[in-house]
Amino acid sequence: MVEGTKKRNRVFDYFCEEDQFAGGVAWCAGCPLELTARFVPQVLGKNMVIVGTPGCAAPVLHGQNVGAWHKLAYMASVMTGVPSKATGLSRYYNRIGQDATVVCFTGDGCATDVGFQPLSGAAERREKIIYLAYDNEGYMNTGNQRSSATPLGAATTTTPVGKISRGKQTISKNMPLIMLMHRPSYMATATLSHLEDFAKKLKKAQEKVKEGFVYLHVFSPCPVGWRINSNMSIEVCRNAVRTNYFPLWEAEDGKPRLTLEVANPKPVVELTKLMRKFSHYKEEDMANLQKAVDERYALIKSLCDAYK
Amino acid sequence: MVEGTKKRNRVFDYFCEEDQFAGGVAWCAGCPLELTARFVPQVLGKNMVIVGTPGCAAPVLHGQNVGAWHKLAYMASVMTGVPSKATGLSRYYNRIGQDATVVCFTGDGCATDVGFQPLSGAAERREKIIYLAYDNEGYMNTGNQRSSATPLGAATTTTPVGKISRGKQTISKNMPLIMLMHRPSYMATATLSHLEDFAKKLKKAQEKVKEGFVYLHVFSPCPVGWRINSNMSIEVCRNAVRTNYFPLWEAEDGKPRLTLEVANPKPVVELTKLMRKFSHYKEEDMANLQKAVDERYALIKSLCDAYK
Amino acid sequence: MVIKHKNIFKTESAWSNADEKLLCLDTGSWRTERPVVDKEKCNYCGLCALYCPPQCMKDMGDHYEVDLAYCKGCGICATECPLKAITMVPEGEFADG
Amino acid sequence: MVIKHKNIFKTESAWSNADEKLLCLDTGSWRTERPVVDKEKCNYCGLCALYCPPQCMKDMGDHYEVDLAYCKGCGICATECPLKAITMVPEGEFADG
Amino acid sequence: MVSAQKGQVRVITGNAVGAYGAMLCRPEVVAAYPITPQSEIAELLSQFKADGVLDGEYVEVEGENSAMNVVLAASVAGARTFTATSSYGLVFMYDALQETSGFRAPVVMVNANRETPGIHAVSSGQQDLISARDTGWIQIIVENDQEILDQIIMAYRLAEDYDIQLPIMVNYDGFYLSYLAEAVEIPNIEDVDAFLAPLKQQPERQKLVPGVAIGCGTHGMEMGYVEARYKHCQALERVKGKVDEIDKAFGDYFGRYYGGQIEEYRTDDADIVILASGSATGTVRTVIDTKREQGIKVGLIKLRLFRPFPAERLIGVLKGKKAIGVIDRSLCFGWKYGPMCMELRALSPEIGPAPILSYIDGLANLDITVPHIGRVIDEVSAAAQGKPYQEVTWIPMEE
Amino acid sequence: MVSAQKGQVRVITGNAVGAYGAMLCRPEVVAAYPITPQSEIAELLSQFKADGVLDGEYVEVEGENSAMNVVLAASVAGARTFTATSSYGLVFMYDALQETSGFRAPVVMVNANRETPGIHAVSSGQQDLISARDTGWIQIIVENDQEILDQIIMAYRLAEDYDIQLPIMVNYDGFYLSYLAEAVEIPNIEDVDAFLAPLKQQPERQKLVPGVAIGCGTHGMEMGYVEARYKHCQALERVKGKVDEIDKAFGDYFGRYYGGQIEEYRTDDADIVILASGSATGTVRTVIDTKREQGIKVGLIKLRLFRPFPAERLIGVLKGKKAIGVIDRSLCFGWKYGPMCMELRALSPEIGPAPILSYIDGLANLDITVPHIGRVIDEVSAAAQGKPYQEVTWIPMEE
Amino acid sequence: MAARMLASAFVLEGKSVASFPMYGFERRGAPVVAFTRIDDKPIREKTQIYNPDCLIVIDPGLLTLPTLFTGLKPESAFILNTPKKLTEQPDKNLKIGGAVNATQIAVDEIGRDIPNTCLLGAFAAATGWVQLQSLLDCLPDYLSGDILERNLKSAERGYREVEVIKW
Amino acid sequence: MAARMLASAFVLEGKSVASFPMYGFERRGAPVVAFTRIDDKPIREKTQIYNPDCLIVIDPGLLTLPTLFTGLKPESAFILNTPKKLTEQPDKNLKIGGAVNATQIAVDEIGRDIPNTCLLGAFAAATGWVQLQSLLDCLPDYLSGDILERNLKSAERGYREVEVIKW
Ligand SMILES: Cc1ncc(C[n+]2csc(CCOP(=O)(O)OP(=O)(O)O)c2C)c(N)n1
Ligand SMILES: Cc1ncc(C[n+]2csc(CCOP(=O)(O)OP(=O)(O)O)c2C)c(N)n1
Ligand code: SF4
Ligand code: SF4
Ligand code: SF4
Ligand code: SF4
Ligand code: SF4
Ligand code: SF4
Ligand SMILES: [Mg+2]
Ligand SMILES: [Mg+2]
Repeated sequence: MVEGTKKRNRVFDYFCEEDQFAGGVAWCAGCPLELTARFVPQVLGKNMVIVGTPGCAAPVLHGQNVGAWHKLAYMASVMTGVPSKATGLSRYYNRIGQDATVVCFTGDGCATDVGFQPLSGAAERREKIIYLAYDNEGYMNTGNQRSSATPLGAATTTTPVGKISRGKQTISKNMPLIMLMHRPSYMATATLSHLEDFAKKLKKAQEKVKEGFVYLHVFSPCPVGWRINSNMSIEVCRNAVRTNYFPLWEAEDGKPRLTLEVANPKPVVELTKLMRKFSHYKEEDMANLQKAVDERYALIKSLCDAYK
Repeated sequence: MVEGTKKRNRVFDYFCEEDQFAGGVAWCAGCPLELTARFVPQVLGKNMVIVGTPGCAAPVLHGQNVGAWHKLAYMASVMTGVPSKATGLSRYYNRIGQDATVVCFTGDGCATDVGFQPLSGAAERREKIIYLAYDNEGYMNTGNQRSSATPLGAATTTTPVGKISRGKQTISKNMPLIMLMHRPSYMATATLSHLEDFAKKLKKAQEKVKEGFVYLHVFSPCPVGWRINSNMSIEVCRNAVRTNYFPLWEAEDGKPRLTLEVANPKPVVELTKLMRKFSHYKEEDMANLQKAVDERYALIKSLCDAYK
Repeated sequence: MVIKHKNIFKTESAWSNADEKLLCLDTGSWRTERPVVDKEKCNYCGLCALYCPPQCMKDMGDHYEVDLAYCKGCGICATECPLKAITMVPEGEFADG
Repeated sequence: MVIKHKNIFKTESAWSNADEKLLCLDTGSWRTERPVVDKEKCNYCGLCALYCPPQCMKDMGDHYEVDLAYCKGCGICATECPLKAITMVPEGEFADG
Repeated sequence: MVSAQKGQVRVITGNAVGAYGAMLCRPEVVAAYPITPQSEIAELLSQFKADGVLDGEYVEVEGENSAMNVVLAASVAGARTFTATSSYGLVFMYDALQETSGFRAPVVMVNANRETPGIHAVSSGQQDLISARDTGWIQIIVENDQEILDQIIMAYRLAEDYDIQLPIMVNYDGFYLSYLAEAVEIPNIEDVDAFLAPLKQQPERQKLVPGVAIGCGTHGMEMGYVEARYKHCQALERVKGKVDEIDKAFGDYFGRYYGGQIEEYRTDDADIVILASGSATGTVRTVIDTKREQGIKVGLIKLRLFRPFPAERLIGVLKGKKAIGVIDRSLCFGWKYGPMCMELRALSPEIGPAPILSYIDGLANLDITVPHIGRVIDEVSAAAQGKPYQEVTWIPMEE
Repeated sequence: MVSAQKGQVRVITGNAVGAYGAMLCRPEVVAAYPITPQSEIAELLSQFKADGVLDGEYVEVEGENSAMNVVLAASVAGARTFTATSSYGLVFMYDALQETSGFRAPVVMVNANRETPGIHAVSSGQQDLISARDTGWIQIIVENDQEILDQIIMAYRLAEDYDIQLPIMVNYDGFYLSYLAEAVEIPNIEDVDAFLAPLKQQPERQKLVPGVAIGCGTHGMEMGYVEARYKHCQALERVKGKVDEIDKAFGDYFGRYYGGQIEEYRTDDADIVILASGSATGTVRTVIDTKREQGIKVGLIKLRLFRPFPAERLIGVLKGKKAIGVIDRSLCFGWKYGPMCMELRALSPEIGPAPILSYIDGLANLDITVPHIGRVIDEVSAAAQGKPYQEVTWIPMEE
Repeated sequence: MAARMLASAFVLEGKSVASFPMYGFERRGAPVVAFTRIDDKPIREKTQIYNPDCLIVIDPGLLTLPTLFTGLKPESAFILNTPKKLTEQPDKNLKIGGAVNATQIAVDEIGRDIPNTCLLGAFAAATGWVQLQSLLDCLPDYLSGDILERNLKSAERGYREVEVIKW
Repeated sequence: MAARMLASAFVLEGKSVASFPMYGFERRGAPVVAFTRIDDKPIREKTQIYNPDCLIVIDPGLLTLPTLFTGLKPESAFILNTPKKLTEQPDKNLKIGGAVNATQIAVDEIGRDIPNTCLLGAFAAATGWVQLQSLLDCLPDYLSGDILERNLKSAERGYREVEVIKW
């Protein structure tokens, strides 16, 4: 074949750095978290300093004794301290003129639950840090327990399906909109099926973080916990977007804008059928979930419309 | 004069209980917090259980040794534990069929800062508790330091006006909208100039808390810290509403609605001139604050419109 | 060990108890000005009473009067009275009254 | 006290150091299926490489090939290849290859 | 009530035992947040709840600090409560821990011991329980799965005793007992009810009741504060005797005795004694048997009660012994000795001049092995004979 | 550098002194959250920042847990840092405190002592510092305003010493020193620079630098973990000598000496010794002078260093004394004795058989008065003469 | 604050001082007591003062406090803010009395009821323990601008207008 | 889990047991080791087993681990999941060897690569230390329904198909 006829995907153009990780690391086969972790530094570059915490990212981000699984500067933290540590780093680096992109890299559990308060505080102070929450809708590293990001009715090990109870009782915390109301300098949702969209948002994040706080919410299904076939995890991301379960949008200085408007959104069952965490769902449960999804989409849509 | 010609204000009709406090308590003269504290139980009744915390409310809500300043059941808490304690109480009272209205009564500092995480958590779990935050825009009990609710440019003892710095650098955390995005069963803003509006909202809160979480955000200026003449504090509340600095709205099941739409909003200077916490303001500072107020009002307005 | 201390609390931990008389401060002494209601002007709307932070306006059936034991002299009642029926008068003027 | 332990860390607290060789797992052994790229079908779009979680697709200039040392066999590349140029083949078939 | 019926024997992990133990006591409000190595407890209790086996409220809190606040308040309102945590979780609820004991709330908590976050690690060690020694809680350490279950039941009887009214932390070595499956006899719930029934015959403790004008957590002003603290300390003193009593009552009913504050093994005629706690004590016993065969008169004190520190019983056993070895699975920062050793030394004036040797071992998932204990006994025995000895030994650093 | 120039004398509160002390050391990142009785420090530092007097970053955090995390991380990146808190704040940052020492971050913190939240109170007491004794921090307690200032300066020299690399908590009695205005000599900043200059001649500690591949807070696996903890403990051991050295260097330069780990008063020929700490020690000295006139040979040890516990120096002074009285302004839950007394007893094997009398006093804003101390000295003196004595006395409960 | 100003004045005269307030629990309403120790030697005690040499009462309402004079040393001084006269000896341990209408003077000079500096002036006059000038010299450490000027005046008037009685 | 099933089977036969896993740090990839102690008397040690009587290897890849056989007691047993045959004695302390293609059997019977129950059957057959029936009897404590049935079969096949060698 002739070289000229082949054209590589545009996403490659966003890369400014090589993969910073060891080839073999402990993330499960097919896990989008692994893709996220390897993708972000390729776009943001080597001057990243990551602040991380217990969670599925930790076994790879944390070193083990002197050994490391990656080549980025890294600070480990308890779950309660991530954005505050990032604040300390970023304030000092800025002060001494050290070029650095300080990135908090945590799961939804840390972001929405036990580490939410300092996140909200750092946003209010407009700290020059990027907070990236990868959302696998639960505490995966400790064995698939519910988090505030777990959706209505989902079965987890702490919201099990049992004789008198059927999964989580409450809707998930609407973290992206809660963060929007903090009016960060920039924020966006992203997922792994839409890599160019994700890359663009990362670049924008790196620019806007010079002015203040940036929040990125990355939908990152967990093949093991959600019981998805490992080859289908990107498809799950895609269907989350296509069903408006996870709309793609961004907001500069508090003004939200859909970055992808889905023409004919599919019913949410197109998403849920790809996994078994909803397999106990009855029709009524599905209707409830669809309603929650619709309501939430309507809300973000109306906000985007208001700012058009 | 003849009795018949005199008509008492309708607000009295909302009272179901006498004032529950001692006549002389330690709140400063003219403080709307005192009015709030005395007003709420008159509307909600004696089955209130208050969970309170250090802050200006505490010297009166907390007892001193065996002595008490009021007749309500009360539990004292560290600032980090208020809604969680309320959760424990409400779960147990509900379980044993004990009639109770569990009310968290805290300042903005506790609600938006050091006690925000458990508040967010309780909202996500839809606990059957009312969280009332009285917002005096700072840590008043410890001496007028900034909180996340302190507005842009305001002078406090930790955001002082000095040779190279002029008050708080960031806008206040938009707590009402952040809580709206938690989709509580009911939420509302209220203030002391509009007592009937406040009373109605309290009654609604008491109904809706049977379904789930309720959040009330009460604008409560601090005459001492803001340097307002003590007789003007109700007028400050009124002007906060009239300038759209503090719009009055409510939301049942996540659907916001203005309970008072101000016909011709006054410029925010009509509010700020009543106090000295903005006395260092230059014209430009005032323009910035006006902008922040306008933006924030536009946001809530457009949300209300979307749900009309 | 000779414990001379007499127990304050009946309970093991520190509980307050409002069954007894409430604690109360002499907040009347904070006042530098005193609200004086003009019965004639007053139309018994009750706004002064509603807005009074210490809720120390007494309902007299056809008008309101201040409870001087607690009134802190903030002046809100006077400011809020729609009929301007309340005047704030310096305490000095009542010195020996 | 006879300390026989040889220091692991050069620093006072526990610091990792990526200047040395990175830690690495034999994730290739996790595989039960192996992606096989059909060079002919492949149009070098790179999507398989982009989507591959361990980023173990090697750029061969005009097509991609998997690095078997790390490929976990998840099958994403095969599912995502727009040209269906990748097939997942059970490892058993390569047993002694 | 003479003795309990035989329960069901199952091979389950220490965590599962923890969940069963809690469930059998019918807690009315449970709140827990998952953390390795405790998560299984939270999960099992959720499952019990989902299946209707656990009738109490289960609150899926957003963090440990809230977990403790939930159970604290429910307890103050009158509920029987339960929670479980470990390490990072325990230290994140530190302020709430202090409040809970200050409120005199009889909360029962399981803590699966793990190293604390000073240095990040997911491994066993007792540093977390040491970190909480100043919270005013009762702290008990158990050795095996059956003891986890039995101790949880005893914990309610102790915590809710009118003369005590204090929270209890039941500790077991995380990773070891958490995941260790043993055959455990699970008593019938009716027998547990019967064992806890005496609590109902006591005066009612103060409870927060809406509509009734009382306030909990009033400001303790000067002597009010001192009084409340004094009562707290007195209650802790009373705990010691109660632990022994309840152990006796439990044993009489269920047939299993644990010795109360401390469990002694071959101490009677011992010249030297090893003080240890938790899952390592079984191995110590084995080695003691071997050493006894070699003629070394050695015994074991298994420290079950760490807070309050069982001073009197320790003195009773140790007075006149020739040498003592203390094995700590944790550190006492700022002291050379391990924490249990440091505290034991505070009893020296009463115990007498026997040399006390401090051993640090079993940190960060490392085993306290048979050879390690053999070494300890040999050295302590040499010290007893007046030979020079090393005061403090970090066993893993010398290997 | 022979000696510093005379500084400016001002009558300011202990809190203000804390703020000045910090500012003089030019911290690069400061984070603090207000709390009674510390708030004035946060306020003054904000004002210094607003006026350009303080050139560092000032982070207005949303809670104490974040305050500690901010300074911890900044310190790991290489910054000189400062924070201040008290009681409720200190216990709310407990997990972060443990991390900070585990990371070996040389953070300097002021803690204005206050009772802890067990029972709600806004009053003085040392319970908070006791609650943090297991965090792995260095803890120093000072007596008066001048010492606050001087100790903060010495704290940086100690914390950032290459052989130490540990965080330090400088404690002073809240409400007492917080609000006590005394005449304080504020040194010239250039002299402070000069005093801290030796730190620059040391090897650089490890710092987290972007673009350079290093990671802080790696998982310490098994022996890695043990090693890191061992080093931490060894560094704490080294602290003791360093504190004495730095005190000497400070005194030689600024003319004020504090005795290092402990300060002795008339102990040389003393038969009996009182051990106390903080603002109460001045009163003890006064009473000692009176009692000496009455012929009682009594001396004082002011405990300045509480973590690490200055075992060797205490033994040096106390060995052979006839009786010892320890005054604790806090409790050691689970023990009869106050915490400093309990720990001192752990040195009994070395100190010898002198009776040790424990006194609990000065809780919850209560004064430790001249008559109280007179009583203590009389009783300890009687015990020295072999008379029977009460082991533990809660002074306020007996009044 | 007044206590600190007084302390500063003594420092100017080469004394050692230590001054601190005890707050009641609630910040508002409850009386605040401040203690100041003055000595030629360094001051070691950091406790409340149980046996003062002098009592300055800013709020005349406190005169009804039963324990007000408890513990006074013999021959001590008493400075009172009052519009009235001090006629009888309120306590047998008092030797010097000083009465001044400090509230009035403060309202006149400062425009608000802040009688503190005025009372310090009265203290200097009545006791003679500190020079008025030292007091005036240290005020700029605490106040500035117009407020400073007004307080200087207020202190001076206190010094001049206090009515001193010896018992 | 397999270790616990085995322990349960011994309990049915009146033995004392204690079984626990040691996780490597990361949950995925690193080998997991589980220890089971069996005794007539109560088991006191709760440590790792340094001198086992039997080694069951589920992942044949681990055969390359240099320390695999370290500490084995003399005369001990070795059960291996392998498609191949066990010919030579891998370690001199081994007395009994059992080889079974448990992965294949599991895939056949259970449909997934979960060879654990099959290996337990093989263990029973090779060592004779526990009855097959005890094993089968305790499986319902851990599994139910269809999965249980399939595992029962798998265990039985392990028992039948294991190739036992005595060295
Ligand atoms: C204070 C504290 N509580 C609990 C834990 C235990 N823990 C470790 S990881 C984790 C779950 C994290 O969930 P998330 O942040 O969503 O990350 P994920 O594991 O899903 O990647 C938890 C609860 C902890 N490390 N610290
Ligand atoms: C953990 C903790 N940190 C700090 C404090 C000190 N503190 C007491 S009240 C208060 C301010 C409270 O502010 P807010 O909640 O707004 O109430 P306000 O005083 O304004 O009424 C603070 C910071 C505390 N009690 N606990
Ligand atoms: S458990 Fe889930 S989120 Fe975690 S690494 Fe595995 S697949 Fe990814
Ligand atoms: S300080 Fe402000 S908020 Fe607090 S009681 Fe006084 S006026 Fe009210
Ligand atoms: S507000 Fe005025 S008119 Fe109304 S009741 Fe009061 S005094 Fe009368
Ligand atoms: S002056 Fe203030 S306190 Fe007094 S009656 Fe009027 S409103 Fe009430
Ligand atoms: S995705 Fe398919 S077509 Fe594209 S590079 Fe990969 S193998 Fe070739
Ligand atoms: S199978 Fe998975 S891991 Fe292997 S190359 Fe394809 S995408 Fe990558
Ligand atoms: Mg997650
Ligand atoms: Mg406030």
